Amino acid sequence: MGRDIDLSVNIAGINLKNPVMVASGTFGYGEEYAPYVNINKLGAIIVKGLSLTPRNGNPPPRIVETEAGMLNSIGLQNIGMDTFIKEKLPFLKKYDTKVIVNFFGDSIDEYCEIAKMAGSAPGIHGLEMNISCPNKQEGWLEFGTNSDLTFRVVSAVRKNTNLPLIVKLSPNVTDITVIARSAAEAGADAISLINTLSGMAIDIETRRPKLANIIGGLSGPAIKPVALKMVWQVARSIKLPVIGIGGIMTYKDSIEFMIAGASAVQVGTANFIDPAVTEKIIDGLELYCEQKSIKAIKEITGSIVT
Amino acid sequence: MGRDIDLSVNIAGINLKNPVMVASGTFGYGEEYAPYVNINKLGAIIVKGLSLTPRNGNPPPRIVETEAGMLNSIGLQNIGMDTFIKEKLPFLKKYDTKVIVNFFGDSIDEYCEIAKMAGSAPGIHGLEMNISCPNKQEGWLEFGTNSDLTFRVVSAVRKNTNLPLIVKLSPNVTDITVIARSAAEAGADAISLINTLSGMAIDIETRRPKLANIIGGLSGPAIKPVALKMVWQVARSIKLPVIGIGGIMTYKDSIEFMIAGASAVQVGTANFIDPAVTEKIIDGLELYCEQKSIKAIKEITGSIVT
Amino acid sequence: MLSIVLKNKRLINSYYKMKLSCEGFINALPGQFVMIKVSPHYDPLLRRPMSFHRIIPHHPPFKKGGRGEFEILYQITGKGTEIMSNLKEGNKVDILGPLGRGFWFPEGIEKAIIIAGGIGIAPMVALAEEIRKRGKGQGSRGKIIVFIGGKTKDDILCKGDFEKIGANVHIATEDGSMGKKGVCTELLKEWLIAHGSLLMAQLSIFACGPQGMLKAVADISINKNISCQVSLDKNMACGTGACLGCVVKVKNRDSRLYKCVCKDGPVFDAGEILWEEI
Amino acid sequence: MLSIVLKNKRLINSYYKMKLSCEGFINALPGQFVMIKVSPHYDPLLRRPMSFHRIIPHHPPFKKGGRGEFEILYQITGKGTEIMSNLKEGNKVDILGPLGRGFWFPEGIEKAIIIAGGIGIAPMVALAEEIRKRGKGQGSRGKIIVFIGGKTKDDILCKGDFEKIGANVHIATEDGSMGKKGVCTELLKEWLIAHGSLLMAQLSIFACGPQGMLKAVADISINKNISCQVSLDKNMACGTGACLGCVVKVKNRDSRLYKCVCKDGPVFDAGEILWEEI
Ligand SMILES: Cc1cc2nc3c(=O)[nH]c(=O)nc-3n(C[C@H](O)[C@H](O)[C@H](O)COP(=O)(O)OP(=O)(O)OC[C@H]3O[C@@H](n4cnc5c(N)ncnc54)[C@H](O)[C@@H]3O)c2cc1C
Ligand SMILES: Cc1cc2nc3c(=O)[nH]c(=O)nc-3n(C[C@H](O)[C@H](O)[C@H](O)COP(=O)(O)OP(=O)(O)OC[C@H]3O[C@@H](n4cnc5c(N)ncnc54)[C@H](O)[C@@H]3O)c2cc1C
Ligand SMILES: Cc1cc2nc3c(=O)[nH]c(=O)nc-3n(C[C@H](O)[C@H](O)[C@H](O)COP(=O)(O)O)c2cc1C
Ligand SMILES: Cc1cc2nc3c(=O)[nH]c(=O)nc-3n(C[C@H](O)[C@H](O)[C@H](O)COP(=O)(O)O)c2cc1C
Ligand code: FES
Ligand code: FES
Repeated sequence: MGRDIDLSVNIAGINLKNPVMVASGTFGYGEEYAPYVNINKLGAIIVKGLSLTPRNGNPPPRIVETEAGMLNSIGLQNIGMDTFIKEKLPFLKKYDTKVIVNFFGDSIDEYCEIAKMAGSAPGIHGLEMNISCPNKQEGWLEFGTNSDLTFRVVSAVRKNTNLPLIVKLSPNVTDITVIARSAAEAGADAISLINTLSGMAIDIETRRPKLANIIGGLSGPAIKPVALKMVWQVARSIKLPVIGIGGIMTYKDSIEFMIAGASAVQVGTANFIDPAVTEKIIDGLELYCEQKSIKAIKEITGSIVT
Repeated sequence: MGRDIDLSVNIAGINLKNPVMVASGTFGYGEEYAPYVNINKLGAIIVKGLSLTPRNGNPPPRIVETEAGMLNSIGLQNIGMDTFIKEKLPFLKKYDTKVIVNFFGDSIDEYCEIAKMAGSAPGIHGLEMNISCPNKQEGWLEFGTNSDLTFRVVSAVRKNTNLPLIVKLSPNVTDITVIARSAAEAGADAISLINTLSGMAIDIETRRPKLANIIGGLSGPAIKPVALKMVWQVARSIKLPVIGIGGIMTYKDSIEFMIAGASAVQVGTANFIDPAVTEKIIDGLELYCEQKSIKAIKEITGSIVT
Repeated sequence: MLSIVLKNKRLINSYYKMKLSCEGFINALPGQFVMIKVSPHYDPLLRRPMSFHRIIPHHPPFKKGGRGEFEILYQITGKGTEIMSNLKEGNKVDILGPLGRGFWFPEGIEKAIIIAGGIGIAPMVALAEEIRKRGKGQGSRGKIIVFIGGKTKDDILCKGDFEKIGANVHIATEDGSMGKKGVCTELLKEWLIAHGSLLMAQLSIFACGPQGMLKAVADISINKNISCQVSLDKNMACGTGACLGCVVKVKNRDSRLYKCVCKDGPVFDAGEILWEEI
Repeated sequence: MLSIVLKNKRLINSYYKMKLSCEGFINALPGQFVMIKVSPHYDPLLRRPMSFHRIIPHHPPFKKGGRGEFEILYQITGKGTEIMSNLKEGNKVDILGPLGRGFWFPEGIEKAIIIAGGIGIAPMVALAEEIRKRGKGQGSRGKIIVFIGGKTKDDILCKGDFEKIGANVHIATEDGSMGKKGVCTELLKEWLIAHGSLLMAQLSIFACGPQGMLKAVADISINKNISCQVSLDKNMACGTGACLGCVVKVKNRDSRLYKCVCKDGPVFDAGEILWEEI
């Protein structure tokens, strides 16, 4: 198959061999899926969201299937930056793929602290800030639902790292372009979107929420139209590269996102259904380019005809 | 089947024989589905959104199927209030069900004008304001995405009608409870939610949006978790009755919404898949009550156990 | 309405024919259609529109109430039709219909011209059978001329069905593997030239197929002033006129800009459609 | 991995047994499971976890590479299992596995006690066969005691399978329609009292079934200090430890509050689980 098709993309200064990454929280720390997918083939791995210290996450039940989607309320369970660097990063370094650390904090300080730690750990190629987390210090308002808070937390992190900095946006906002612009002005190198939509499910026998946490995040094919629309909007309104996420199951979905304006994509829930899905997507992208006589995949970014 | 189960609910002063209505835009003006469903059995019919004068709507293609959902960009095509009252209302009056007029305008004046017309047309039992429409006079900002605009348009309509007034909310906002509270303070009698989520789809062969209007509204089972969560949030934060809408396909879905806090529900996209779905839902509600020894369906509203 | 699959077989390549039975009589006209829910789950969510390919209205009742039977002819083009192709005899499918406005039969017609491209042939067998049944004047007994077009010979379906009822069949394929090389609208043009002595008012054209083809047929008919009906194809959600999703722009006669393909059509007078904006 | 349905038949009521074949050998242990994608569409979206009911590891290769065969035993409880029940011989299904940590076999065991409620019986046949194969000391040759519980006699499955390998089978049904009236954990208690002279360290309990039952078994085993393994059931998304969706609270030994049922289990030492908060 077409050796001369250039699948590489550069996002925020990170050179990816292809635009297909695995989304945070859906691929563990890489190890879990190593038996099922050729990790060397991936554009990048975004690891499960890390905080400064380990977190237990929410009580179970934590997942519910919904129509063409799923709700999760994992609650950001993670092993903490320290343990990640000591125990997981060495494994990931063995592979020829980029490692991007997804992280979050309760406070601006915590965000900055993690960014600093990442900067001094060789083998981390970039950072993805998850700003869909409540700000403990200022009334639990989610960073990512407020443009001022977004600006402040992103600028603060920017001052504390030279690593490529991706900011991942929450879709649960009135106008996502406003938040994207704040992140851009604050010094982000790229924007990724979307995180999960807020959702809920109820057991009509017990009248209890199906998730112990009551509310969870909706992901999977169900949310694809919403994600695609937001990617299109953001890509039109800022100059930074945009990474498309949300319900991508096939190479066709990936291409929709790229045409809408994404420079790269992340595959989340689809990994659960088919651990080798990313390999298939990468092959599909190549085939698409071949069939359409596209020399470099980056040409299709933003090529929507309206 | 259990004659002694009381399915009736009172919403905003309208007595419904049961809590199941058909959602605006998914049941035409009633005639279209008359051959397929027993209209006398319905709690209420919400007619296709009406404006002061007829509208042509958006160019086709106007609908796209998505995973467990569909996008539409009908663009509020309608025959206008006048023609509705003259040509469609007489037909609806023949049935023993409540008729609720869903309406919208480009300006606050247009909203008020329609409300006045509805007040003087016998056979209209209530109004549902669709505030997911851009305000032509003030920068095309959607009424329903701004709490101030919401307050202004709802108060203005309130001054122009004595009919029960339901305000239908857009889900495309950061905090739907803020908008709900504005509508409540402005004098709404009930709140219905959700309208469609903004979404998009792209044809990867032509690189064109699949909808001529580029963006459309996502409905169907895909959005149910999002709708349910918003209904729960709003029902907790205001005292008015709440009408749950979004992805309801079965009586079980309806019960989820009622447990979450809805006093009644509207069935939309499901009508397309099964025109008799509302009858089945009503029978299902009765059966559920019977099995759980619930005497009156209204008892389950807000009975969520957390 | 629950309907039972009586037969479902592949004809060639991605083309299939399914025979269905349902309680009560199917009182359908050629050009009308059903909406099929191919699976009880929500992916795919919407019903799929399928034309009546053959209508067998009065089958001897074997249970109380009797039953109707009909056939559909379909092509696998996506997940819905893929699922349909896996249905087996005895499986139940949920159908809604008959829906829409079918073909009509102008008075005083001597010759009926049927022209179809690809899977557009599906409703035309029912149509030809109905014309044959109605007889002279109402669709022209004995004088059915059929033009079928397709990419290659495997896309030419139902030739035998038309011949069986005595129609005169002309074929065009893009690769020339069957009939004339080219498109069937060219055949139609040539035929009309060759039969220039006919009174155009005694002809009636019935067309179904891809939009480009329909537009070409409409052009020809409007030019020559021949009555012409086209069956349009639009994505549908409800099939009943409720959602306003399937509209087509019409020449603004009665102040309505759009009509619904599902309810006002799918069959339209070719002169009514605003072809420039389709 | 694409797997072929060799057999799929209803046993009784909503209980079915399916035999599957897949390329390559299945190197699975009892208690492990596969995740099945029951349809290629997105409703239902997630794979469904199913235990190995019987493992037939070394089937004579008929194609290059050879193939493994295994059986699953399942109950229709929703749309996924409903779709599974409609699969026919020759259909292909996508499986992921073997997954998880299965049962293990403590040294020095004289008698293996298997206890299962309802569909919890599914992995126990593979387990009993493995114990039988391993022989004395490693699960106790000749000394398998099985307790099966169910609502009614139709919920008692696999009795014959256990008897065939010489196990001693005790049955309890809630309505008394088969065996003793009551729950199988009561039978276990009575048996332990009757066999009070046995060395508890030479017994090993293997349990699978509803959470309430597992908790009761865990109580008994902890009380009497008998080694006890339980197979847990949690909703799963990935089945591989990646999503952290299927967690269960464990007694805080190594500072981890939660473990994954899919990867650290589904089989756990009963003493490890924080039963109060399950
Ligand atoms: C009135 C009418 C009659 C028809 N009769 C026939 C027939 O007899 N035989 C036949 O093979 N086909 C017929 N079609 C086309 C047929 O409905 C589509 O091919 C079919 O819906 C495709 O479904 P899919 O899931 O396989 O494809 P997908 O592409 O997966 O479908 C995705 C969505 O697009 C819609 N869609 C896709 N293609 C079409 C299309 N061409 N027309 C309408 N909706 C489409 C589907 O309904 C669905 O909502 C007819 C269409 C109409 C409007
Ligand atoms: C490790 C393991 C092994 C299992 N082995 C078997 C077996 O051998 N035979 C058998 O009949 N069942 C087994 N189960 C339970 C089986 O997975 C569920 O009954 C099945 O997933 C239900 O799917 P459904 O679509 O029919 O039900 P639905 O209720 O429609 O499923 C909806 C969602 O809930 C999940 N779900 C529902 N019930 C369960 C459950 N009890 N456990 C886990 N997830 C559930 C489904 O996976 C799905 O995501 C096992 C479960 C686990 C965790
Ligand atoms: C189980 C699960 C865990 C997730 N954990 C994280 C996380 O730790 N950090 C984060 O930024 N996003 C997290 N996400 C969101 C995904 O990275 C992704 O944005 C979202 O699922 C939408 O993509 P998808 O539809 O392809 O899954 C998680 C998603 C799932 C399903
Ligand atoms: C084709 C279509 C047309 C609609 N038209 C209107 C409308 O005119 N006014 C309105 O308030 N909502 C309209 N809606 C939104 C529905 O009333 C409903 O809020 C939404 O579809 C979510 O419910 P559902 O998932 O049950 O369809 C429309 C929805 C669809 C699918
Ligand atoms: S498909 Fe709904 S109006 Fe035609
Ligand atoms: S199912 Fe994903 S971690 Fe267990």
